[in-house]
Amino acid sequence: MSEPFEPKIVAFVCTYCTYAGADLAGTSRLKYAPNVRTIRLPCTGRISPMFILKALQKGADGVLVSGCHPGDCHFTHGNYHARRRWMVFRSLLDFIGIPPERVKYSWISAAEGVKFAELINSVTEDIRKLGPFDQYKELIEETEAEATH
Amino acid sequence: MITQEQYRTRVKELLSSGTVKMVIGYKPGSTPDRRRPLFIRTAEEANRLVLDSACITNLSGYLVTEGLLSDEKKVAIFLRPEGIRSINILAAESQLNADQIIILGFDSTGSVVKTLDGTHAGDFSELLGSIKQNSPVKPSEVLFEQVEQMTPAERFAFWQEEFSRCIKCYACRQACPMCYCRRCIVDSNQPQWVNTSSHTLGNFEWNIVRAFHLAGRCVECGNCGRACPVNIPLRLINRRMAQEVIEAFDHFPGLNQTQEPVLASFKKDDSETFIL
Amino acid sequence: MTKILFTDKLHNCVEKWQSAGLTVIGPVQKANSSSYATVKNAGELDFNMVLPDRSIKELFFPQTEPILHYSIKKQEINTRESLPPNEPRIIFGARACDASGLAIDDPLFGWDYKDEYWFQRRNESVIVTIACTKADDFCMCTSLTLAPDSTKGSDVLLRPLENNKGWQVEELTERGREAFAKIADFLQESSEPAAPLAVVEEKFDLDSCVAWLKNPENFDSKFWKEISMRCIGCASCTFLCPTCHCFDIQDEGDTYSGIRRKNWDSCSFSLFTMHTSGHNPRSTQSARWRQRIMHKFNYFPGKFSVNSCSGCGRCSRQCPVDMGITETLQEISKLSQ
Amino acid sequence: MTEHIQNAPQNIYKPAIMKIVAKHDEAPGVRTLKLEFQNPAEHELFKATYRTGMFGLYGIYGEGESTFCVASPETRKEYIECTFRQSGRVTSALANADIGDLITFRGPYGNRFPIEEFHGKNLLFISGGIALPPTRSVIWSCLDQREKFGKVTIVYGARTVADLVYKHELEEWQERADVDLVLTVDPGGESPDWKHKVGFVPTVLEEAAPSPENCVAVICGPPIMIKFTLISLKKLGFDEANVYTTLENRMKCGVGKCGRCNVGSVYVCKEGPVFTATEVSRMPAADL
Repeated sequence: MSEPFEPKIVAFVCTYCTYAGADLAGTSRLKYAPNVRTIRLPCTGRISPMFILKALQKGADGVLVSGCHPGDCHFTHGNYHARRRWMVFRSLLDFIGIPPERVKYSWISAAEGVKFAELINSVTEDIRKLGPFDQYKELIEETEAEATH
Repeated sequence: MITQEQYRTRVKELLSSGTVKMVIGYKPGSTPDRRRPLFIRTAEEANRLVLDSACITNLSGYLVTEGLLSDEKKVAIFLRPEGIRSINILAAESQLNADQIIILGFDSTGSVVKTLDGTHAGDFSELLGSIKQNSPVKPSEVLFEQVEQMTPAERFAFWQEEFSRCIKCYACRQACPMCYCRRCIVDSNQPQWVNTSSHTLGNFEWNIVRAFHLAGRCVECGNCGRACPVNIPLRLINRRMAQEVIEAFDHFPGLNQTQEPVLASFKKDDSETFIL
Repeated sequence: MTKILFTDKLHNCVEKWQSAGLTVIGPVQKANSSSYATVKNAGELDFNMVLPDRSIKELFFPQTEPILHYSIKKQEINTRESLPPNEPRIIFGARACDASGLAIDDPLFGWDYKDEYWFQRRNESVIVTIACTKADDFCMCTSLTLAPDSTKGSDVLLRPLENNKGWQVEELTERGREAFAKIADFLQESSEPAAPLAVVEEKFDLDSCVAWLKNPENFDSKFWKEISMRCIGCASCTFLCPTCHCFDIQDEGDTYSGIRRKNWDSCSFSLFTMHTSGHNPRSTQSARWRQRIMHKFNYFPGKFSVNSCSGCGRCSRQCPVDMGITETLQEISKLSQ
Repeated sequence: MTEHIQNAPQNIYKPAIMKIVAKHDEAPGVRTLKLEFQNPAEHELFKATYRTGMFGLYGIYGEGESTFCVASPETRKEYIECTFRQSGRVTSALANADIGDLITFRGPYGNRFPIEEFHGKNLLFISGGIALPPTRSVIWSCLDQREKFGKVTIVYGARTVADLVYKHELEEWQERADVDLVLTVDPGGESPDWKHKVGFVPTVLEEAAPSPENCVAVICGPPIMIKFTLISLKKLGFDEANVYTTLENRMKCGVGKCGRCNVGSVYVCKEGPVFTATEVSRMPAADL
């Protein structure tokens, strides 16, 4: 019997809004799926697409990036810049054949503890439905293989 | 041939009058269909120049060679419209002063070469504007359409096959006028974001990073694809990115020197349908 | 009368070799690019190309390969060496330049310290070279004292018959004889004549080039700057070269586990020689191109008595700016006259 | 060099594991690590092959390997000492390693100083900044068998007083009656209580004016110092053949395969790192 698939998800969040929202979810004792590993960054503007790619390359099945709502950025417009980048990056992933649905984007403010918990649950469910990211996993295995001819 | 003669005369004038210190053009290559970049500094050398439809390489990358323009002297360069767009982007990104560049513009249809009127990058804005108008938003290439119509899994398999051949020789990067970074992200090792190994996983990483860094900046001159020694159809990715930036942000790279880099600017009402 | 392998029997031969446990490798055209690749059957082999885009080097010295796997737990480091598996193979349809290239690099990988990654694969491979009946503008084996039918580095030499009917078989080494003994049933004695070899014109006078390179005065010649001005500093020439052997050792992983790998590297990259201090002994592209030429035709032969070039012409054929060894040596030929 | 072939392990790229048993900060950003072999067989191999002048590749898994000399002398082979400046990826990781941590070592590689040929001769050591470690290996090799050599003179300079490395050993040499130590710092680099010379190494060397008679000089330092020191030595009457130096270049394999350490036709990793000034003068200067 194989174990049911539990997706591994990496969340890159900004410290001012989404991380605070996650904190609120925690202090409010809201329960949500334990599949997400959260990495805190100063701003969504700091979340280079490289990070997303790296997470997938290290075996993540899905990635979530989240920050302040438009207009709320602590650095005034970091999230506006990020939004453009994500837009283009999504279509790039799609064209390369990496399902863009594996990467989720959201705005969550410091007050939205409930939204955070719900989002994590829904993202986890979505990724669970997509199944493990086998295509990359196979490539990872290939790089870990012994010397061949 | 007439165009070539006109330009040879013009180059002689530019060099003998001391207007420019160097002219970057083309000379015959090792086979009849190849042309080599040529750098000349004296009027006597002007007859070595050739100009015909086989002159395809976008030479603008040479302009950002370290030290070339630092003496504030002028350089003349043979450019197709894509090359002129490159100059605009390089100027917009503060990599060069467009006033230092004398453009010897040309274009070709079939084997016929025609001159483009203008001296500085700014003189071509009308032409470039009309190119934007006449370029289809969606690339019209059979292979492109085939890739678009594949399922994601098929597309992944397609690129896996293509990228598995990549040897990370970085010819695509070196040939690209937009890849001017003195230290590319793949050459940085603290931290080492991109590993140097060219296994398929690493090749995906490199090619995705390359394409992303060129999104909204690529003028589709095709230097990268021609440079690739294993013939990866890099143009397809670049075209997809070009399509994205024009559809999403109405951005056609290299129209003029004041154009803001599309991924370093924003509008408050940019689309965010994909955000949860 | 000579031994002949007829084309229609190649299918049987490939099967026979495979059932004897040999991996069969040969020139394959795939997705707009060609290389030496493992084949399932003879139909995949393509003998029409002049030579594969990628050289035979990668079968012996791959672009990236693991050296060892490490894992670290507290005060304990575990490593697992990763040597290539023992897997005999036959490379059917090598070009003479490629096979020679392997022989050229043998002393380099073997001097003093033996590189097992290279030699294990060398020892397990039977190289069956097909003499060239076609050449293109970039082929230059004859300028390097080699020829379309050079036997250097090969275990068997096949000479094509007219109309792709088959090949005359010339077994050169014990290893070659053994491999062809396995398919003896499919060989025939015949007096069928061989097709004429490709005519590869001599492109430069090697001796005068070498003499010019050896003259210390020419080390600082302005020629180097002129010839390499348009070099864009990619590694396409070095990576496709059958004899370029430079590599890098890189760790991929983190402080807990990962892989130490041997990756191709190139003297045309500025980072190749860059010191941590920022000092770079070869700081300009012209110094790097000079190093490549000097290394191939002056330094390497000084050490190993053989030029580090087998004349495949890939460097010139694939160069994004149409440079290459051919042009450089042609220009040097002119200078030295 | 046949000894390598007989003893070489199968995989020439597999390093030995070393434990850090001591560390010492020499100068800002400069650290010495004392390393001990974990595998007796590897230690035996090292003892059988190591001679002063040879170098090794020190590494940390996950970061890579970096080349520097073995700073401990051939007369003390129970351990390895290495001194490095923290600057790149690997040296930063090495600098962050603690006592008890395990690191990797590959070597010893390269050629050596022909110390037997120095017997009965006067010795002059000239060194600058972070380049004292290779010289120090020779110095201790000679001081540990002091009776075999004549007069020993050491000229060592650094940019500032703080940049002098092996300060405790400098004191020790200072106190020894059988060693002449000349210390100097660049103008402006002296501290208020600095009692030694102020000036660049070549100038100080010319002032000290050691006799070239029956004397061997070993110099090691940044390229610019070597260049001017060689001129000074010539002025003092030294024969190039009696002047030794060690070169360093970026290396990856250490065993003459990877191709990056070449200076002209010389593979620094195999034919060096120790060269006589005569040999260096034959190399293309542009490649150094």
